[in-house]
Amino acid sequence: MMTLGFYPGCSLTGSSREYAESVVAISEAIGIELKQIPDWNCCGATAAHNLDKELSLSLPARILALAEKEGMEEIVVPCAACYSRLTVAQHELNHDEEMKTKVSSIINMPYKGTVRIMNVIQMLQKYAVDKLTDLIKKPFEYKAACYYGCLLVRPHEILQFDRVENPQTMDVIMSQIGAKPLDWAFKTECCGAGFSVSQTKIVGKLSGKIVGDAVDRGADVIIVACPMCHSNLDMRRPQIETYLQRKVQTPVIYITQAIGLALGISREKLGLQRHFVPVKIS
Amino acid sequence: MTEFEPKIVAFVCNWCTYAGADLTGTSRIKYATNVKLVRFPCTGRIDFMLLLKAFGEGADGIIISGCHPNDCHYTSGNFHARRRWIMFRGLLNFLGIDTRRIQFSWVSAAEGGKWADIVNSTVKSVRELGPYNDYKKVADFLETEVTNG
Amino acid sequence: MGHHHHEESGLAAEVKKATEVAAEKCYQCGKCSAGCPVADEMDYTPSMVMRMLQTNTPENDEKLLRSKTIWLCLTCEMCISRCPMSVDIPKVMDFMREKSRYDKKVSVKANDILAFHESFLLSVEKTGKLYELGLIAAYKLKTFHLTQDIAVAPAMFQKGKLHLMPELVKDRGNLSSIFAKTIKKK
Amino acid sequence: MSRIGVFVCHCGENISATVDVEKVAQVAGEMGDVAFSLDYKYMCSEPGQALVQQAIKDHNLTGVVVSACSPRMHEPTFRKASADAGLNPYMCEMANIREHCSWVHERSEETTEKAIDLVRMMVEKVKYDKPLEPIKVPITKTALVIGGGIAGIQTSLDIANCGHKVILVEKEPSIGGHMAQLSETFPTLDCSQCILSPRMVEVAQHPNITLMTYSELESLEGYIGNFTAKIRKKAKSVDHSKCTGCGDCWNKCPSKKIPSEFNAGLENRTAIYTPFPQAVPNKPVIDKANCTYYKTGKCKICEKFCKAGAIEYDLEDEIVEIPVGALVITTGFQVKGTDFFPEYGYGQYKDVITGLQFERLASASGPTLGEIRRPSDGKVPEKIVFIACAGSRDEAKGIPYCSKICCMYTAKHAMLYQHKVHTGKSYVFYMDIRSGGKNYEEFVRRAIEEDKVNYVRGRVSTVYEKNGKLIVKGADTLMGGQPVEIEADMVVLATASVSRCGSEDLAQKLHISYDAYKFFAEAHPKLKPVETNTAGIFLAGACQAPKDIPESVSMASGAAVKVAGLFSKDEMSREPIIAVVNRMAPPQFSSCVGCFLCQTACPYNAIEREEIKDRNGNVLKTLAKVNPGLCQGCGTCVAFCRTKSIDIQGFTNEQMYSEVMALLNA
Repeated sequence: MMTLGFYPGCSLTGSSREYAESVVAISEAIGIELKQIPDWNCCGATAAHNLDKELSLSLPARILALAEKEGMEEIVVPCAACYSRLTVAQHELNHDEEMKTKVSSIINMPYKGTVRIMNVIQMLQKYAVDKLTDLIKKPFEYKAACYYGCLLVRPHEILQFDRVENPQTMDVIMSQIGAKPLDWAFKTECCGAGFSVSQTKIVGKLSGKIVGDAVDRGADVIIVACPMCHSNLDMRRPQIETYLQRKVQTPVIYITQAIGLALGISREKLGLQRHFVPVKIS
Repeated sequence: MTEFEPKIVAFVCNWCTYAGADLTGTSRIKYATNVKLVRFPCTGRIDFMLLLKAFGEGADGIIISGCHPNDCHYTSGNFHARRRWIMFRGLLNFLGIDTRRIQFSWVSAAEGGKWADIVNSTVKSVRELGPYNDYKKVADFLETEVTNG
Repeated sequence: MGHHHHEESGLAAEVKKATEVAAEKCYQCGKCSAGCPVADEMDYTPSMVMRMLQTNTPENDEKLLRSKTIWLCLTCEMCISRCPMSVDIPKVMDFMREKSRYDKKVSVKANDILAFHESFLLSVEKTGKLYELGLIAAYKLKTFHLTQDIAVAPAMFQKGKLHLMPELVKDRGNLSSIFAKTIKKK
Repeated sequence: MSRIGVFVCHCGENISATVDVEKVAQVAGEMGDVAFSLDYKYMCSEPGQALVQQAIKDHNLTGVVVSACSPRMHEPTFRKASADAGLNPYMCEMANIREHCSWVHERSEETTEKAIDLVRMMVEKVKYDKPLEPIKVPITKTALVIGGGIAGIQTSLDIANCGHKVILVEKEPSIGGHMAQLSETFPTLDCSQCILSPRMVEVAQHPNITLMTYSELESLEGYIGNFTAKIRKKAKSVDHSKCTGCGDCWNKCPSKKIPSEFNAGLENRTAIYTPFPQAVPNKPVIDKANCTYYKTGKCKICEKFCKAGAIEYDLEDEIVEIPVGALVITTGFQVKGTDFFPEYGYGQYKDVITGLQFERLASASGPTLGEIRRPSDGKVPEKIVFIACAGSRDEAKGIPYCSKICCMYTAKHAMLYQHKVHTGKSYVFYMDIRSGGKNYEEFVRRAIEEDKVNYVRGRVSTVYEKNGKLIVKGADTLMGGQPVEIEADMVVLATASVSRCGSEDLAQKLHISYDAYKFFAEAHPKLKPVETNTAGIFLAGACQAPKDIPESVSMASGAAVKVAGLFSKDEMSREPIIAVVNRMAPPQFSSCVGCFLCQTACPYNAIEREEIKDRNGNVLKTLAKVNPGLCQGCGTCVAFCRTKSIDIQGFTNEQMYSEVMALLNA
């Protein structure tokens, strides 16, 4: 069993519990113990960088500083939004010594900026790819539309993860567990992100285009790796249906849940009962 | 107190860097007045005793610049220059001369902007190193050790 | 020695100073507007925003700070990822939002969006984390959208997605000092 | 003691705006050995040159320093003027106070001081200048033209028609280049092949032209008038002296799935092939990499069917060595493929094609015989989108420059489409319309006004495929950036023109310069557009920068005149900037000790051994000796010489030391 640092972020303790549950479940299955960063705080999400730049750098810096203090070299950040905020903040501070010093004094902690930040897909690529095939109990034989959203791939110069147009990393993992990943057009279009509460109509439209294209191309399931994307595509399904003017039953699940199913982990342990659009696949 | 203005001599080849510096002018890109160019047919022509001489005469810094590897107008002069520079660097270290005072670079005829950058960065770094006063040592060395090869 | 120094003023100059994004880089190809998911909702499309900055007039600066556009930008980064001149529009938007709020010029049409962000940060300031129930409550109070999502919340409770009580960061003093030194300073 | 004249140029205001030229002239006048100085508005003008000449005579000058622009610009001008006034031309030097001073600094005392330093430097150099005599060398009156596109064809014909021999080398099996691939040409819409083919035939039949297709330059040695080119003639596997070009071989060849280069991948060809029916020469070669026989040792079907017995599998590459006096490089350009565009589908959508592919579709000799049909299903597109500036003017993609030809050919494409598909709708997404050229703007207006092509000013963010359509997401920036979405049947990308792959290697073989995008560099952007920095090597066509047919042809004729001018004499003068080994009175003869380190350093094998013998033939001393015909004056030997016995005329040790001392001891 190896141990990695873990930053769940706020959503994963609340509205996206099932993502955390499934991340922990499959990590266990592949022999990884996830250790939470002690006393972590919110990354600031969209709100902070919208309203105050220094705040948007300080909140992630506090998290990373705590991880450093704990001696963590690598941390897993499943939420794409947190992953993006943490990585972007680390990048900006590493390229601006003055700001780095300033932020260190704001958070009142030493900050080096050396922690390696991984999203769940990177964790799987690094620690699970060679084991995964052997662990599969029940291949996930569905047509899957892998939806990456914005925050996993952009800004590419900073994240350096996958290619920016028509990314493939999730598709590769999904085909490894038996799925047929679809070629589709909306892999990296925005779902409406932080407008989930404040602009539900826009979310209905943007997410509607995404769900619509996936369904048109015959998707059995939409695979995500971001709680914001998930809640927009899942919880905002009524608004999506209003936009599309049709009923759409296609479920949206986290990549970790899909893997969990393939590894034979129970639906409850993966939190599949927590979705708004019922997940009938197994 | 006025800022120290270093004297810097640039030894450049006619085909690449001299032409590149011409392009800097044609493009009206500005740079510091501290650097003055001496035109050579090729960096391969640059005799490193000349560099010692330049230090001996009061240069605070030197730029040597020619064609990129493989782009030498004369096939291989720039390779010779580079090889000699590596040897010469050893000699400078032996003499206790700070090798940061010599900037070795490649600037092609198309790289007017790069030339300005090199001039400005060299002026900046030599300015930080301060005036070069150890040249007497070099001059002595020139007199006694090297004159007979 | 040196270059010509023009005294630069206006919003474009402020943008450049704060973000290093030069408005004059934009040559108005419109690729940003073509790919922007919310361009059709905006009062000024992203390429138009860059053009307005280029005009460098107080009128256009004012229009930008009072625009709905800056609050509609989702920071999805599609524009910059395809921009041939690498003009970082999302950074410009962040800067203009921040300034618009501090200068009290936020468009009334963006009230809901701002209310959400502020409620969000309030929750983070008070608890250190996002307290979703608290966020929704604060948002409702700010916007009077009292009945919005009335069906969603019970379902969320039922699915175990909402906590009644917030999780708290232990070192809350540290958190409130971070807020005091940043967003509350101005 | 020298008597030096210093002449300071204002260059209109180019110098005088930032440099106090009067002061420069005045301070120069006070320098040691300076007998005369003045400043003048335009030194290079006729009255300016006359001033120099008058001063040489009046003041009996022994040296001249013209303090003006770069010597790369006007050194020949002033050396000639000096020579005309009776001064040895190599006693004239230039101080570069424009490119290296006035243009790169603001007006200030420092700038003027620097100009004075640069003048002082050259005054010191002139003191050590020695009269030199140009070297006479013979000229080989054969030109080597590399690249058989329209530029190469034109320049070859022009040189050959002046009565000189030309070797035209083309790496493909046929000449013709890109022009042979085009359908019709703007702005006249005449058929490209119809105007090109007669010239291709003329090349093949011209008594002064030797055509070497399927051949490439291996190496080049020598210098202007006296180059030696090694050319690799790739094995064609077909004896062209026997082949009748009947076509039995390619009709029977079983390897039929090789994407045709000529048809830009829209059609396949066989392993034994001619690129297109009008090829010159119209005889096939075997593409060994794709031939079943070469891959497996079995097949030989072409041999069985060849009635002429022309197939020879054992032919090997041949390297020929040819003496030539000049070269014209006409290797052209290439276009980016659709795979260069992630946002337009990475080249995966069959119906997203390049402009060059569209040319093949529109061409009567193309895969669809000139009907516009989309590659995926052969359907005639009802809606077509053209995207201009695809990759060009795109810093993020590393191609910030304008490809120049796309505006015009895109207008032509849209027009051809409208002519062929009357019910069709065409859209052009563009940023600017660059139609500078005779009848060009009128042509674009015709596309818009008469042929009803819809021009939308904006770039396309993305293209994706759905239900057999291509969804094009663009914006109309003349409508404030309003998004525009078009469901198209086909999309044509006017992809960027870039330098030919391998051009860097070729430049290094030729020792010519190239720019940041690997286009070959002209000697001067305005006044020497067809010359390179290497004397005797000229440029024509799109290998220098993207350009259209009329421009390529004019440049080709320009280069031909340069070659013909060179060949109009039997011998030429070369700059005497060469190395010499010093000589002294016996018994020393020279300070050279005969170590021959210089020989190891010389890239031109120009250092020979000279034996000094007494009357009885006994060798007294062995010295290094420079062959003035071979020496190119790089001076590497000088830096290698431990005894300072070898020196380079015009850049002597004395001169270089004096320049450095002048700069530092102001």
